[in-house]
Amino acid sequence: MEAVVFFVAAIGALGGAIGVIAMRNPFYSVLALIIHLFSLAALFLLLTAAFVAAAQVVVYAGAVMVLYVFVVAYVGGGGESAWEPIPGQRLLAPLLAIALFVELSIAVLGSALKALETHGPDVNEGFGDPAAIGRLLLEKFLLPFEASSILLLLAAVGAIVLAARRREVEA
Amino acid sequence: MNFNEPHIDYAGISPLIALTVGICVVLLSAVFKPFRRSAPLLTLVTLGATAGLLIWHWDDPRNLITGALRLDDLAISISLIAILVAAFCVVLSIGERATEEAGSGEYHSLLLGSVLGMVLLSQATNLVTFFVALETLSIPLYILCATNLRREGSLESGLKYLIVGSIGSATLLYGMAFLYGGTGATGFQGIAAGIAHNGLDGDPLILIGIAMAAVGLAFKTSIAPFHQWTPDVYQGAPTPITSFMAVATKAAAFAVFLRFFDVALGSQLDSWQPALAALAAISIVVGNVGALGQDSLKRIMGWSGVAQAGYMLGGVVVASEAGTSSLVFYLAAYAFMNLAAFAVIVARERETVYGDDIRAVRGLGAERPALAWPLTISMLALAGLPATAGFIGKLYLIEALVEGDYTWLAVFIAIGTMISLAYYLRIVAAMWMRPERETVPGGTPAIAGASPEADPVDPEAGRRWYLVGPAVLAATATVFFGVIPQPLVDFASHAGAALF
Amino acid sequence: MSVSFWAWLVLLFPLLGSIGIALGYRALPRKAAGMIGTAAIGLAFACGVAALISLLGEDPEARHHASSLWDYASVAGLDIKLGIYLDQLSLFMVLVVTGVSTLIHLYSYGYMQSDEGYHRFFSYLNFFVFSMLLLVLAGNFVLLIVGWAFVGFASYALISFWYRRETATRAGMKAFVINVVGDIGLVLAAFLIFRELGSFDYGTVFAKAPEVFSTNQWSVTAICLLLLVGAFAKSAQLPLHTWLPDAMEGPTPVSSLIHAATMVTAGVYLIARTHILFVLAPTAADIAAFVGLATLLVAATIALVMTDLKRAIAYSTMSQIGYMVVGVSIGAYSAGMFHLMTHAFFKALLFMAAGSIIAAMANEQNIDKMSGFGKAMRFTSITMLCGGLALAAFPLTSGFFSKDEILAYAGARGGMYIVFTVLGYFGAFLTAIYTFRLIFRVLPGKPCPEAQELIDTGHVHHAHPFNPATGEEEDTDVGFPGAEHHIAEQSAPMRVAMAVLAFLALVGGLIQVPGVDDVIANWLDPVFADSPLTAIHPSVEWSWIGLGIGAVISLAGIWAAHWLYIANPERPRALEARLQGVHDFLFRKWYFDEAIDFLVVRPALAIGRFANRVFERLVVDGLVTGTEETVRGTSGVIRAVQNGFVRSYALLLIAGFAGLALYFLLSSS
Amino acid sequence: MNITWYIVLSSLLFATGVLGILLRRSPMVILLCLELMLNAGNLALVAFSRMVGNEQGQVFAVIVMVIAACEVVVGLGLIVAIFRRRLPLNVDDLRELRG
Amino acid sequence: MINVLLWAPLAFGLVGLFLPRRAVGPWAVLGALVTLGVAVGMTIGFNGSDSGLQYVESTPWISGLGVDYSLGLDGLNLFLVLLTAVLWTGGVAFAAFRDYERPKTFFFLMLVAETATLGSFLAQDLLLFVLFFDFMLVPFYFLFGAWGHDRTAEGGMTASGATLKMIIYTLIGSLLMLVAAIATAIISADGGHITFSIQALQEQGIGLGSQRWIFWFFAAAFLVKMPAFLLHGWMPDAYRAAPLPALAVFSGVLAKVGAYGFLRIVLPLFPEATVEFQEIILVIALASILYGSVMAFTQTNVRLIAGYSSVAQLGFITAGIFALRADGADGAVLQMVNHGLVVAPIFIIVAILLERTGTEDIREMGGMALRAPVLAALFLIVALATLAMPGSSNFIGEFYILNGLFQAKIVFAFIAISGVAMSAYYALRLYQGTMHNRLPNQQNKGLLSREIGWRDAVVLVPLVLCIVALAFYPQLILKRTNPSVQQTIAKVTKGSAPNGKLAER
Repeated sequence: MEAVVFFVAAIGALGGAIGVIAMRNPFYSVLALIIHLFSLAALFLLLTAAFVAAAQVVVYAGAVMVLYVFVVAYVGGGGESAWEPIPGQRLLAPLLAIALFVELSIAVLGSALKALETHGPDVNEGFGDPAAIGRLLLEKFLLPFEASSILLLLAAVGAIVLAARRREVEA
Repeated sequence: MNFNEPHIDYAGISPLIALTVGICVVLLSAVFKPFRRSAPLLTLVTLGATAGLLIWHWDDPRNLITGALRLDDLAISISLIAILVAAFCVVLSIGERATEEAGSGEYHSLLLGSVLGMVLLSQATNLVTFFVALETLSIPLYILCATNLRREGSLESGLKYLIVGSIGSATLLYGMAFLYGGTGATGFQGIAAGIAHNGLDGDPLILIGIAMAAVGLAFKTSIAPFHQWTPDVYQGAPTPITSFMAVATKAAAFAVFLRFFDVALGSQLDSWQPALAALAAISIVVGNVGALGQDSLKRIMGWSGVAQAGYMLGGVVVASEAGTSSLVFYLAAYAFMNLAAFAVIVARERETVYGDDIRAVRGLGAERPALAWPLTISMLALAGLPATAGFIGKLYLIEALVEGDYTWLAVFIAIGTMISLAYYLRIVAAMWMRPERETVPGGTPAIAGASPEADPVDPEAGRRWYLVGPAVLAATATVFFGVIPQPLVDFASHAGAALF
Repeated sequence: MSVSFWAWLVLLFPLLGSIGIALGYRALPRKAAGMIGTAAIGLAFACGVAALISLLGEDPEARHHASSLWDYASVAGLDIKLGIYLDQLSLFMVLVVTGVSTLIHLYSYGYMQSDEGYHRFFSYLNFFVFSMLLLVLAGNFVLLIVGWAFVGFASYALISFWYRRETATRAGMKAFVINVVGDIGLVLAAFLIFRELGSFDYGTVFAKAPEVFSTNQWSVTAICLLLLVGAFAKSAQLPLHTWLPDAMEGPTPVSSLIHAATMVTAGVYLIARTHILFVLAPTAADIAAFVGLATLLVAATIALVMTDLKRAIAYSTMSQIGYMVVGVSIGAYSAGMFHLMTHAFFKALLFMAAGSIIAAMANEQNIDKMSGFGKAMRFTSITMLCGGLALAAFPLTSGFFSKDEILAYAGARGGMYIVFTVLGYFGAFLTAIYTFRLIFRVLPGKPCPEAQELIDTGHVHHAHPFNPATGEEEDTDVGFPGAEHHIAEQSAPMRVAMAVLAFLALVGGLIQVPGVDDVIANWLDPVFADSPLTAIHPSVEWSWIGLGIGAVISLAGIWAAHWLYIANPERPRALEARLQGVHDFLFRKWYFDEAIDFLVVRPALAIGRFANRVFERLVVDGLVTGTEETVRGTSGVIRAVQNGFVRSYALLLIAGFAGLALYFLLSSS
Repeated sequence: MNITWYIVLSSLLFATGVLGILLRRSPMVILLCLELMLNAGNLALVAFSRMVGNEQGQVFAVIVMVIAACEVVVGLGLIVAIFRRRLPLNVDDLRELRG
Repeated sequence: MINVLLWAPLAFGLVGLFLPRRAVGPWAVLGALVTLGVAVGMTIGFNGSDSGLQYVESTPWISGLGVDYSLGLDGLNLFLVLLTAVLWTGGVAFAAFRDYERPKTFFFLMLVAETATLGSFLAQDLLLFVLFFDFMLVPFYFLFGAWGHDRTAEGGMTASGATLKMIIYTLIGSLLMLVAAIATAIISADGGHITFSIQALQEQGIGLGSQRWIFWFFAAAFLVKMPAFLLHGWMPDAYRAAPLPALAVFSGVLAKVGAYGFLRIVLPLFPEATVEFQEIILVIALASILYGSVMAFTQTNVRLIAGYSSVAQLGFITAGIFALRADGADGAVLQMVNHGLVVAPIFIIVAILLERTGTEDIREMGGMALRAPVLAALFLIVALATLAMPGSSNFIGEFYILNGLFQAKIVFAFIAISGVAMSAYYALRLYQGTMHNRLPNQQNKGLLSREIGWRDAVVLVPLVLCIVALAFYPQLILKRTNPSVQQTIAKVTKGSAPNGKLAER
């Protein structure tokens, strides 16, 4: 049962990812990404990470993607020409991607870490539920948590700086 | 559901608080008309306060907030360097087009944000903090690079930096994931313990993690072959920002580089030492050779930055107290040398139609000695000639390398320095000597300098106190610490002692 | 007053004279300069005499004194003091040098009267005398080398005295460089001596040598050969003689003083001075002797055909020095020195006469253009005749006794040394011929225009000055040899000088007549006492037989010259025509210049050109440009990679990542 | 299911993201690909956190989401700015800086 | 005292920056004179029989790195310091009588250069030496580049190009030397407290294995500086570019620093390696002698004749040092001084001739002596000294060198001495070509020939007097030099055995 879910979700995630890079039109890419995100959420659930999954759906597939859609709609997602100006890019890129994948896999498979072969230890109830995460966020990871909030603020400021209508600067 | 609140040492995090408050205040100053002009001042105040609070903690290391941070002399020294550079950047930004474009308040709050990231990064002892801090450092910079929105180059550099940078951080994140997986811990100490505990010495999982972490950090410190963004971004970004990036980013990144690799991954020394050494050698060669024959001063600084990063990486490679101290010393020296140079570049950029093209400094020796001398000193210092902090820095580094049995890398530094003379002295020659080849008489504007979006020329820029002042100040410091290096040496050795 | 005190004074006066004249070149009037110069030398001579007197007061065996002023350069075991060594030999040289020099200064006082470079001339001339005296008085090999080089420089300076004359400067350069070669020989010899004996000091060296060296040991032979290089270069012996004829570019008094009387005999002095070493290295001695012999004959043959008056005399000088070298090498030390002295007299005289004539000829030196000066210039021709007779060893003249003594000694020593006697006499025959060839060509006969003018008007012909060698106009700013110069007839000082020398040339030989008196031999013998060769003595009878033969030969030679150049003057032309090849060979001086040019000069220049054009460009600059190119190349590549495409930056980044990861995987256990 | 599966999957996603960045020219798509890479990271984190049995990884993942959001915001802001400057929305055409 | 000597020029230079243009020249001369005075004073107070250091000054400078600020005088550097002071006085004075553009900077740099040079001679701390050694280049870089002559017309390089070439070339060695110096200190400290004091390092010594490469790193620096054969590529261009007063001091003194480095550092610190590589260095020296001489008599540019002759001279000096005998080394030191004393006047004379003839090509000169007998006389003395005329101090120098070589390696001596003959030729050629013969074009014969004015005389005459004085009494130098030299040589010949703990690193 679990295996089935995993593979379905995995295929979804992968398919979504491939969709993202394969679609000519950015708009479709965004949609593909949304699929991808939902599948990931499923995987998270399988990994007993309820909160993360939820966040994934709400924050990502919800808010962020909407932002994407708006921007794409604003700037108009014209497809790009098939012509590749950089010699060898077409050839090297896949090779490198594959190489990367292989290397990472080797690292994982070649690792002496027994736990990798397991499903992970049995965890008590409420592993990864909002309460647990919340506690961690407020205890151990208080600082990163606060910091990321400041980061959000800065990002917002940045977005305004970049995208806001220019008030004509004197001088 | 018991919640035990973590103990928070407010004294310890006071610098962070100061910065955060500063960010908000500066941001608000943009909102209230009367304070609009006061943003730079407020920023300087904030930086001053932070520096003060940091110095207050000089020499009493402590762990903060459940091991998220460690405030020790390494962190403090690096943070101070970053803050110093930021302060210079603020001064140089006076009258800079970008500030107007972005709005003074926003511009400066972003700058402070980046500084906050750096301060955090230099203290981070936990993967999460590490990552967050790194992003807090980078994201404002992405924006700041693009703030000269009129100029295509600025936007281009912003986007390039963002894309390549994000790849870097994604890689770093992935590496962190692996390390976490291998050790089940996010704290640096915990990782070290985990490696030992799970008997993962030289395990591929860990090593690949290290590799990815190295890539991420090498990118931030613009080590070849992860350097390619550097020249472009340096050239495209508003010059004050470039000066800030050039030094502060390197400093913070190197700080965490040291901490992460020595504390968390110290046990894997044998596997990462040669790799980093190789990277150092590559960037020394690439950086110096790449800088040859460039015409844009900022580009030259970018390429030379790559090479200098290579030198500094040597300090990480040897993974010794001497190495750390030498690295910190070099960073400090590097800050002064660079600031002197960039101050002059800013001045000439605003003063001439040539922008940052080398033609902008031609005949400077006769025309503006007050600018020519700082630039000259800075160039000689970067080239590691004696009686400048640059020489002592190299001396310190080489000594550390030889002690660490990396003499061959020291020789590399020597050779690199030799190549570097070719372009550093080219600038000097442009200032003091008859042109090498007859130039097309002025007017033909430089690529970067005066495309239609060119900033208006300010013929007085070469006399403005806020440009000449910093230049002279930095140059003086360069010479001073070249002749009386002892104070800086003590400063650096404190930092070195923090880790070992 | 001690002996060495006088000796130091001997050195001092010429030096002072030289410096004084040089510094006062603006202040001093001409006459004053000339007088100071002459006086300085005269005083030196006086001091020499004084030294002689005080030396006579001592026991003959103890007549040698070493004295030093200060450590010149003596550290690390090299004992180089500023020291002199005075004994009979050096004093003898001192007297000859100062004596002749005084007269020649007197002559120059008149001769150079109208020369622009008058002060310079006397300053140089004094300096030369100083150097020569330093050479003969030096107390160690280093100082000897110093004097040796100084005379070389003085001769250079005086040869190229008229420095606007390409020919003169070139000749000077030639002389100097060849002399430097000689110096190097000496220097190396000194090193070797130091290596073997651990000292440069005469006393130590000569004392130690017999103990340290066994006869014909390679090292001592090497030393002697190296010394000979120096000696030959200085004394114009084969093959280092080519500079001497060219040296005639200098003013005639110079030729007379340096290139006849004094400097060129330094080699002879050196061999005599170091005779102990040569005794230990007979091979080297014989080599020296044979070279001397060869020079003697070669030079004589060349002198037969020279048409340039001074050059002819110069070759005769070489030939005569050949006799001396033979003498001192085979062991006839005193005889050699004796000949040195007499030769100084008559050869200086001959040059003076020649100079007087050349002055009258407005610097024309070709004897083909001269004739009839017998009538025109009585005094000159008489003195010239005296000199000629002495040179041709006319019975009872000075040359007659001195030369024959050498040959007699050779005969007495016997063995292969007979060769020297035989060929020596042959040389004497040639000598007589070429000497009187000159005299018969110049003095008798129908006066040439210049001579005629002199007879008619008593007034010297004024030609517009030109350099006979290159034909280019002379530059009279720096002084110029010719019409303006005085001729003996018209200048009292010159007459005095020449008269004295003429007298000495005629009767100078009488102080050493076999069986009658032996002044020089007695005087010098203590110096050479340590040489076994001094034991050999030609018996008085043999000596007189030798003298007889000599007389006959010289008369025969003179007669032959008369038969050729007076009786039937067209005969020489015919001979030339008949023996074209031989004549050319001789006239081209046995092609020595050409040979040296081909063997040494051209290769050196070729190497230089190669180094300049090829090596410097290709290798030295190549080193630079090569590296530069590689660096620039790399830079090109790197900048090409930096192509502005963010995606290719990403590509490189990922590639780097992959590479790094690969490395780590490989390094993983 | 073994954790290995998840990790391999995540690395596959990572590689895919890389590939996308290397091949696509539209800045928006490139941003999406960056998201892919970060998500791959997240997946790995969550998987590992399951493996080691503590939630630190999950927290990390959450924070990464925040950061990713920030990057997106800034990225999109840049895109808008570029669009405003009437510059082509094609990273290959933004190559004034090079050499 | 010794500090005054070292810093006086710099101090004067700095003050000079704030003086009116007109006054700065004389002020600089005053500065040089003061320095000279101090130097003379110290020479007088110097105890000639003592082989050790005198006037020692030593305080920690960068204690963190074990670098001390330590100076000292001994037989090796005493007269080189004096030479420096003398030549700088001459060079500065000569320049002061002419007007250079931007005089303040010019004289400032000149004086900075003097301090740097003095520093490299006085330094008794390895690192301090390296520091000054590198720093010497900086002022000359500006002097040559900014006040130099472009030779593009003659197919040469621009001033800045030439000087860049020079500085890169010479810094190759210097930077390697920096590494080597640090390595020396660390290896010999062997984990203990790091010190760069040359004295201390001598006692500690290092293993042969390390000595081998360190030797070559130092040798590279010194040989380039001299410059030695094959490493002289920078010399022709730099010499043609340089302004003559600067060039006079440059080739008079800086070249010697290289040779001096061998004596001060290489021999005592790396004795085994020195012995091991003796032949190789000697071969290089011979090559320099022969090549330099050959080049010298084919050049037509007077600067280059002098330049290549220095190559040959430095060859002699190196050979003398690497004879590894006291007499050779004594001669070398003496010869360093002598050569400095002759080459500087040559360049000054060249400058004077340049003003009269407007050319540096020997083929276009001639007949100078006519109206300028004094100039001719001075030049003659200098020329004779250059060719090591016996009786000159140069002869004694070469005599000692060659004797040392002869006793040590007879074959080398025989080859080397051929250089003497060649030197006779090129030196005289230089003299005759400028002073004698006629001017190439008859009409203006002698017109260009002008006597030197008192300005040049006051510069030139004292220098020539120094030459003459030394000619009479070279012992003056030899006596004071010998003890220290003996000591240095003893270190090599006995070979301070590396204490076993310092095995290869």
